[in-house]
Amino acid sequence: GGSSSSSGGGSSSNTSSGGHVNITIWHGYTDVEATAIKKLTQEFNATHKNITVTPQFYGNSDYALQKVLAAIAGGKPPDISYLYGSWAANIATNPTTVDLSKYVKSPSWNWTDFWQAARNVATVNGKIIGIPALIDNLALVYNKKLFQQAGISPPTANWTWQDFENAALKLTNPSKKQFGWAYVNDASEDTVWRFWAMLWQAGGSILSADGKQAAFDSPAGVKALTLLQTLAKQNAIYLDNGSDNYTGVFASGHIGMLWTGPWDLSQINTGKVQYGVQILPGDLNHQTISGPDNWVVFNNGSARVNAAVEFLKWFTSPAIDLKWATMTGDLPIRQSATKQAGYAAFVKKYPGIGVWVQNLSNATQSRPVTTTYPKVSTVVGQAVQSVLLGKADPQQALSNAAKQVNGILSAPS
Amino acid sequence: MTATAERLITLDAPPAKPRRRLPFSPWHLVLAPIALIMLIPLIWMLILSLETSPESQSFPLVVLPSGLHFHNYVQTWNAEPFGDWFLNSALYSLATVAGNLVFCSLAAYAFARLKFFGRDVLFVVLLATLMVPYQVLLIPTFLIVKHLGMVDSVGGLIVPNLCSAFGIFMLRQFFRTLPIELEEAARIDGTSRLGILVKIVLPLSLPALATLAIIQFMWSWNDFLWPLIIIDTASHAPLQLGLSTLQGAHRSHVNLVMAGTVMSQIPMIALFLIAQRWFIRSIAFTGIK
Amino acid sequence: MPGVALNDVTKTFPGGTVAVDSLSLEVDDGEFMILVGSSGCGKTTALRMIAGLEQPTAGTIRIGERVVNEVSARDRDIAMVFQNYALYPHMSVYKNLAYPLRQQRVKKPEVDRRVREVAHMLSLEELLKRRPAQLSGGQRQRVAMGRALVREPDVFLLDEPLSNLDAKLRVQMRAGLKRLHARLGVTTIYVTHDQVEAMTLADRIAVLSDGKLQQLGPPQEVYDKPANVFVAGFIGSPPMNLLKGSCQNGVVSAGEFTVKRSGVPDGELIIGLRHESLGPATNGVPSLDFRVDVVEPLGDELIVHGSLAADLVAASGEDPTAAALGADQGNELEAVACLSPRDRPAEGSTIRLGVEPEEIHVFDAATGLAIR
Amino acid sequence: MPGVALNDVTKTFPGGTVAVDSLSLEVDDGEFMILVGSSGCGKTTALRMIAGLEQPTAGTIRIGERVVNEVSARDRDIAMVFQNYALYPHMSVYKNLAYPLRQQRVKKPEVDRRVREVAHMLSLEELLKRRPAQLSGGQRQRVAMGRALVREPDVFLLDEPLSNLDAKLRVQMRAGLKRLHARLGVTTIYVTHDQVEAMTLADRIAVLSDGKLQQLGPPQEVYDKPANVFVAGFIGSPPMNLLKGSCQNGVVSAGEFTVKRSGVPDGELIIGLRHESLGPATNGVPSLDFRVDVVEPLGDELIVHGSLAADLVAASGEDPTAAALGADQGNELEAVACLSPRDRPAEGSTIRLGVEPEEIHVFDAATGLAIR
Amino acid sequence: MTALAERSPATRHRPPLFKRIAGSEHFAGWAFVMPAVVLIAVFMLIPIGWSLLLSLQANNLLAPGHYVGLANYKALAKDAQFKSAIGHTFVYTVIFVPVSITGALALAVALNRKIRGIRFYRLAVFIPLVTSTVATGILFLWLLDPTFGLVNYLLHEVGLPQQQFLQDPNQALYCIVAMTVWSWLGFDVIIYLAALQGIPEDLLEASQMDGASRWSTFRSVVLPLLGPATLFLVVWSTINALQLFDEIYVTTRGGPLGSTTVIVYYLYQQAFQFFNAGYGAAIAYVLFVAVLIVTLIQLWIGRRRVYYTS
Ligand SMILES: Nc1ncnc2c1ncn2[C@@H]1O[C@H](COP(=O)(O)OP(=O)(O)OP(=O)(O)O)[C@@H](O)[C@H]1O
Ligand SMILES: Nc1ncnc2c1ncn2[C@@H]1O[C@H](COP(=O)(O)OP(=O)(O)OP(=O)(O)O)[C@@H](O)[C@H]1O
Ligand SMILES: [Mg+2]
Ligand SMILES: [Mg+2]
Repeated sequence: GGSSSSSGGGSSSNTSSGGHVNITIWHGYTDVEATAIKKLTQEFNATHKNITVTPQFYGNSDYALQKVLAAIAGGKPPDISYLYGSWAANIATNPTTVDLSKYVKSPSWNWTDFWQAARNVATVNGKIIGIPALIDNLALVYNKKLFQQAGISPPTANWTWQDFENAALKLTNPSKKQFGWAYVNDASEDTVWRFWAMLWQAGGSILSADGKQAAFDSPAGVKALTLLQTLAKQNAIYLDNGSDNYTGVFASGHIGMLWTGPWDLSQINTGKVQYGVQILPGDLNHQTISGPDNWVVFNNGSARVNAAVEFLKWFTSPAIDLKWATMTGDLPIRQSATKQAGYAAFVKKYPGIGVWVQNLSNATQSRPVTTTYPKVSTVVGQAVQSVLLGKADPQQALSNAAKQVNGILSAPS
Repeated sequence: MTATAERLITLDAPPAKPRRRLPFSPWHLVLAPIALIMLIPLIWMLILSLETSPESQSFPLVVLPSGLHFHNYVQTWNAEPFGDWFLNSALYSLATVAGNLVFCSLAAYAFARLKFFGRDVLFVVLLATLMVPYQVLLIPTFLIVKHLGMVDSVGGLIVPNLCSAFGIFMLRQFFRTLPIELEEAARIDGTSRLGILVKIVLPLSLPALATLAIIQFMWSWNDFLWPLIIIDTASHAPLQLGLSTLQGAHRSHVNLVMAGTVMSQIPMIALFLIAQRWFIRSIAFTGIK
Repeated sequence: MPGVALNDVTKTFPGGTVAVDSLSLEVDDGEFMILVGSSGCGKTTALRMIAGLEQPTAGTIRIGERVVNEVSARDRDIAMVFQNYALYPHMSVYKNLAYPLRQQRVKKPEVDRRVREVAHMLSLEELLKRRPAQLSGGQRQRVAMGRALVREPDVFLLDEPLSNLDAKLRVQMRAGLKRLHARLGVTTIYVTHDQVEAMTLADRIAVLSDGKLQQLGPPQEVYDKPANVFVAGFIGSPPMNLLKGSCQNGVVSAGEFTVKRSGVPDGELIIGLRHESLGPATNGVPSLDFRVDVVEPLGDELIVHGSLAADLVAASGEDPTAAALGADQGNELEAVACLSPRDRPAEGSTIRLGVEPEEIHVFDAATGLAIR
Repeated sequence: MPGVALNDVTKTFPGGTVAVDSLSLEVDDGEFMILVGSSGCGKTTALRMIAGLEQPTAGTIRIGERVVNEVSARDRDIAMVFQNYALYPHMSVYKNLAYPLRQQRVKKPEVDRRVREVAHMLSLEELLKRRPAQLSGGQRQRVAMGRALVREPDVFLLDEPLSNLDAKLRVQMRAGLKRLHARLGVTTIYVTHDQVEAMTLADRIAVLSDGKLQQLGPPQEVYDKPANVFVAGFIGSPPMNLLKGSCQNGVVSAGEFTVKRSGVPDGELIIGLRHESLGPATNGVPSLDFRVDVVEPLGDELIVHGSLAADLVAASGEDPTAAALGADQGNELEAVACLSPRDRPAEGSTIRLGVEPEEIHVFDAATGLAIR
Repeated sequence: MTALAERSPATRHRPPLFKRIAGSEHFAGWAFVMPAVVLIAVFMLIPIGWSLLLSLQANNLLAPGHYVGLANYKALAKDAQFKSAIGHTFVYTVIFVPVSITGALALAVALNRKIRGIRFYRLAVFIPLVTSTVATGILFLWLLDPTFGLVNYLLHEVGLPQQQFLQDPNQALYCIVAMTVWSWLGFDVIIYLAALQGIPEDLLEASQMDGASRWSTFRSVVLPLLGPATLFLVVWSTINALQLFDEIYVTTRGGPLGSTTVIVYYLYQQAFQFFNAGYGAAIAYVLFVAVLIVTLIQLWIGRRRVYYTS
């Protein structure tokens, strides 16, 4: 076909003869995931004669957003696009974003089978604006050998913060450039969400119930941040500058423990270190945090919307979901995937992944899905960073951040 | 015999060198360390590109790879559709280089030598287009290209980049250093303004044109964002965009990426080496008192 | 072939320098006009205005019947030799010479023929493949000339085209130019500082000073009958000796030197004596004492420098008419005579030099104008 | 003040042009040496090698006692006027003139004094604030000269420094140069095409042709006793008339022209007659017929062109010794005589010209060398 | 001044109007610039106008925007973060521009000679320029890593204290300066190399004859004649420095603690992280005006200081 007919999704012609529909799906997958999406769309196209799905790579950095915004502004959005969860609230404001509520309500979708955290992020003000595309969460990854050397027994599911702190300090050895823990210290969402997990574990919450006030400057917040402060002061934390070097450092045996997700497995699993996976240590509880992303459908006419929904339904069906997970190492987005026959093979293929899947049930809370959240995150990220760099006290940092957040929340949008 | 003289004259070394105490020019003592510092990225990329995937991902860097894994290059070269990417990049780069050389020369000459109504204001207006951050221009530019029906085509890459205020400004500055007498002589000899530009000004500006060509080539060749915005189909992508599909957010094969990057730098390095001959004084500005 | 006419042309440069001042000059069809004048008097500027490289501040320039003020240089069909050559540094000598022809879409073989012809005339055959940077100064100048001569334009403008050539070549070039002019009959305006060139080539000479025309006429006339003190002092080398004098009742005198002259009003005068008019005094001609300071042998003649028994004045270039009255302080004035080597005087001696009465020039001291 | 000595210096340019060929030349302390020679004969190249801007291909150059081949130009303490001026285009005239002094860390007031002094000498006072581009050709040349003269270096190198000046200025400059040289006594090497300049300024003249030294000596000697046919044909303007002749038993003859001359071996000869030696034939002197073609009035004298009743030869620059035998095809040869305006002959007439026997030059036809 | 005087033509006896227009410099000038003007107008000026309108809106580029007048600009005036972004940008520019240009000039002069291997040296200087910003970012994050970086390793070897570099709010901006100077040096160098080819050799010779030292020749002859190139580089580097973004994006992302949040990075945050595209456009416009003023001042100074041949 010509160059433009296969692009972005055009407005009209693709529904042409015989009710055949061409749709495009934009993704940022590379490597195994890229192979997987190619394979699975081919499989879909083969089994669905009147729909052709074309996957297109749209970048894998934040720049991808600009491509999507351009496409939307140009009136030619893709039919389906992979979009980060943090964008969901803003994406919802776009008139061409399809409200999928009426589709997923159908029992055949079994909507509640998607993990809670994923459903939360797909829902903006009661409207369902996306189908979960990815779910992950944080668990504790540790270097077995370093634990052994330090004479510490491996972490358990009942580990407390105190256990964690002790272990981290023991694993630290500046002369060997060895750190107990790693923390992403770029003040981005990477910095913030690990803090949220701790906040929740200590019983705190991000915002007040009505969403109009900051609530993280609670004793729980201070407690969480104090843990970071203590470890940072003792040089027990490898402060990652945001380039995700921590996986490499861990893989070369310089870090005792990571709080990370399944996406890092392939980097860690280079054969040089023996690693174990455990759920996060806890304070009041062992909550974790999940960062789900969505497949968003844009309206290019009902025929294409229908086709897009049909594809997503197929693509996120339990069987295909597990297939995807097995091919890529991503976590299954449906709870029922764990009950399928192939699940064991999946867990076996990716050592440790089972912990993350189970840990999803600890991901009970979500970050607020609001348009102001990115700003809130930035403010909190700086607060955390200032403590990690020893520039501020936890209380002081959080109070200051809360003040700013309150300003953000009260500003007219 | 005289033909050889013409070529050799440029190599005639300046006379009266001071007595040498070193077996080599002392400039090497200055230039060699600088060169080393400047070569760090190339060395670094070469090392990474020859490592195994885990080696290349380890941190701190594995400086001595376990072996020279040249198959990284083969593997990258075979990545689908590497050939298309390369071709698209070549097309994009060469076309924008040609466009800039032509359009910028024309405009720069007018700004440098012709007095026309509104010249200075127009010049500042053109310069002003360099002053708006590209972040706010991407989307409207996309809209225009879409309007012209050039989305997802190499043409859409090329056309907005055919001429830049950068090139105009740079060439204007260079043109204004040329001896005006030569242009006057050419006018007397019956040359049109365009003829003067083509036959007198441009041949005397080869270093500047080579510079513009190198820089524009480099920009187009390394361009990532604009292709990302307007290209949808993999086979229409230029090299940098194509290579980015190898470079996942989390699971990247740094070795393959670096192999690709090294390969993608080869044309730029080649062009630079070719253009070098224009950085040796090729025309002595004599014949004018 | 069209002539060239300047009508009251003035050129004022930004900054206020008046390079050419109300210059009116008609060069006839096919005439060989030579412009002379002191350094910086506006010769080049005048040529550049005719060529269209400089816009006159006032006045009109005509080529043939056409007013060309608004006509661009390339449409005037003028060939010019630039004072500073302006050779194309990136082209070989051959290409430099071929360039004007190629611009006129002359066919390659014809170009080749004419380039070789002009290269032969200028003794450049051996150098055709060189670049300007590989040439000597004189060779460059010849290329510059060749680039003009290779064409057959309406007008030739030549700005000191032979200044860097040796005497022999210059003679040869002069002959070549003369032949060329005879053959093509192209209106030519030629700037030179070489008086021999001016005298031998010109149909008419225009003497400029300070942007203003001083005299216009055939060379011998200008030499024999300088219109004013400036021309008298400028034309001829060494320049005319100018003496402070006066006239009383038809007798013109300067110191001991006296001569009867009718038609000269009483009053202050300047008396001009050419060096070659001065010779060993013979009976009956006006004469005066000459103290010999320096004798310069020139091979074929002797230039004798010294002082005359009268007050010398200088024709200053600054204000050609009036300034003749003030002596130039910086360079002490000296008189010059030209003697045959056979008459060589001793340095320090005083000799008596005489002059034929009809070879004595007389100028009004106030206006500087010649009195005839 | 140190002298300059070139010892067997050769410069071959890439491409094979031999610009200077085994040149040996000693310029004494404080001497004023003038280099003359045809265009492209290597004068500028020789100066540039002395200056250190060009490395000799072979031979040594000495300044004073020091061999300077390896000394960089800036350490040679030489001031140079470039044939193409090479003024700093971005500096005012004042700054151009001050530049060499500022380089020597001369104090500002002293710089100012000397700049104004040299500007006065060169009549540049009014132009000090201008940039070179705003000057006329002659003004630029004077700035170029000023930039050299403002210093007091070990050696002055001046490459045709007066070529673009009018006759009057040239006389003035010459006088200034002479005074300066007398005052400072700086060794000076001066290139010129102006024979008057060469004759009046030089202590000695070096005549070059094709990169080779032809003759070296005081000006009058070179004029009176040219060492070979090239020099004879080159020095003097118009050049010496050269006739094909022969000698038989002590009688030198060319056509009807005969003269007794002892010490001349039998064989082919070239006979040289200077134009000023030729005059209306008087009794007893050797004489010959002259057919007058053209009479050129030069103001003070007449140049008469025509043909002699003998075969003329040309002293070609290409091969100065031997080529004298072949006539120059391109420019028909003509003889030149110089007469007083009073003796003006009619064009087309034939006159009889005589010459004093001692003013006849004789050269060996094979080697071109003078026979005395 | 020259322009003024030469523009006044003699007025009488004009050729026909058509010829006058077609042959005039006005016509030729516009004809020459027309292709460039059209291209730049279509692909630059229209987008710039579009974003001017955007700056008057509340718009997230997703929902239809609405006009809010100058509200974005008013908010900017009170935005403390914007002010600190201006401060960072200013500091960066004031260091980057002179350092990179003088460094490049020195290097270009060193590279403008005929010695063995000079092509290799030139190529070496060119290498950082062709290295993509992303790769440069990754490289520097490694070189400057406080724990595992090469630089700290070298400091350690020579007994100097370890530094935090990009992780220290007091050092990060200077590290960015160093990194950008390093990676852009080649650009300035090739411009200067090209410009050096245009300096007439006889002037250098004349300067030698005048007894000038190498330094003096450089200062008094070479440097002034490089004026046009220098003016170009100053203007261009300033325009770019004031719009610094890519290098920040691939390394510090504005941190630590906002210490490298420069204006355009802040713009990016607002437009594409916080979805305040209208506000981002307003930032772009404030920056635009500032850059324009700075550029005009530079051009104005250049007009008086820089020597051209015409
Ligand atoms: N760079 C060069 N490459 C090749 N040949 C050269 C070069 N420079 C000069 N020449 C040749 O060397 C010869 C001597 O040149 P030079 O400039 O010394 O002559 P010159 O005596 O100064 O002549 P002129 O009186 O014309 O200035 C000439 O034939 C010239 O063509
Ligand atoms: N661009 C300019 N700006 C200002 N003054 C100028 C400019 N060009 C020339 N002049 C001045 O105008 C006058 C005439 O200059 P022009 O070049 O016509 O003189 P010229 O007669 O050719 O002298 P020369 O014999 O020295 O070449 C000079 O005094 C010169 O200084
Ligand atoms: Mg002139
Ligand atoms: Mg010369």
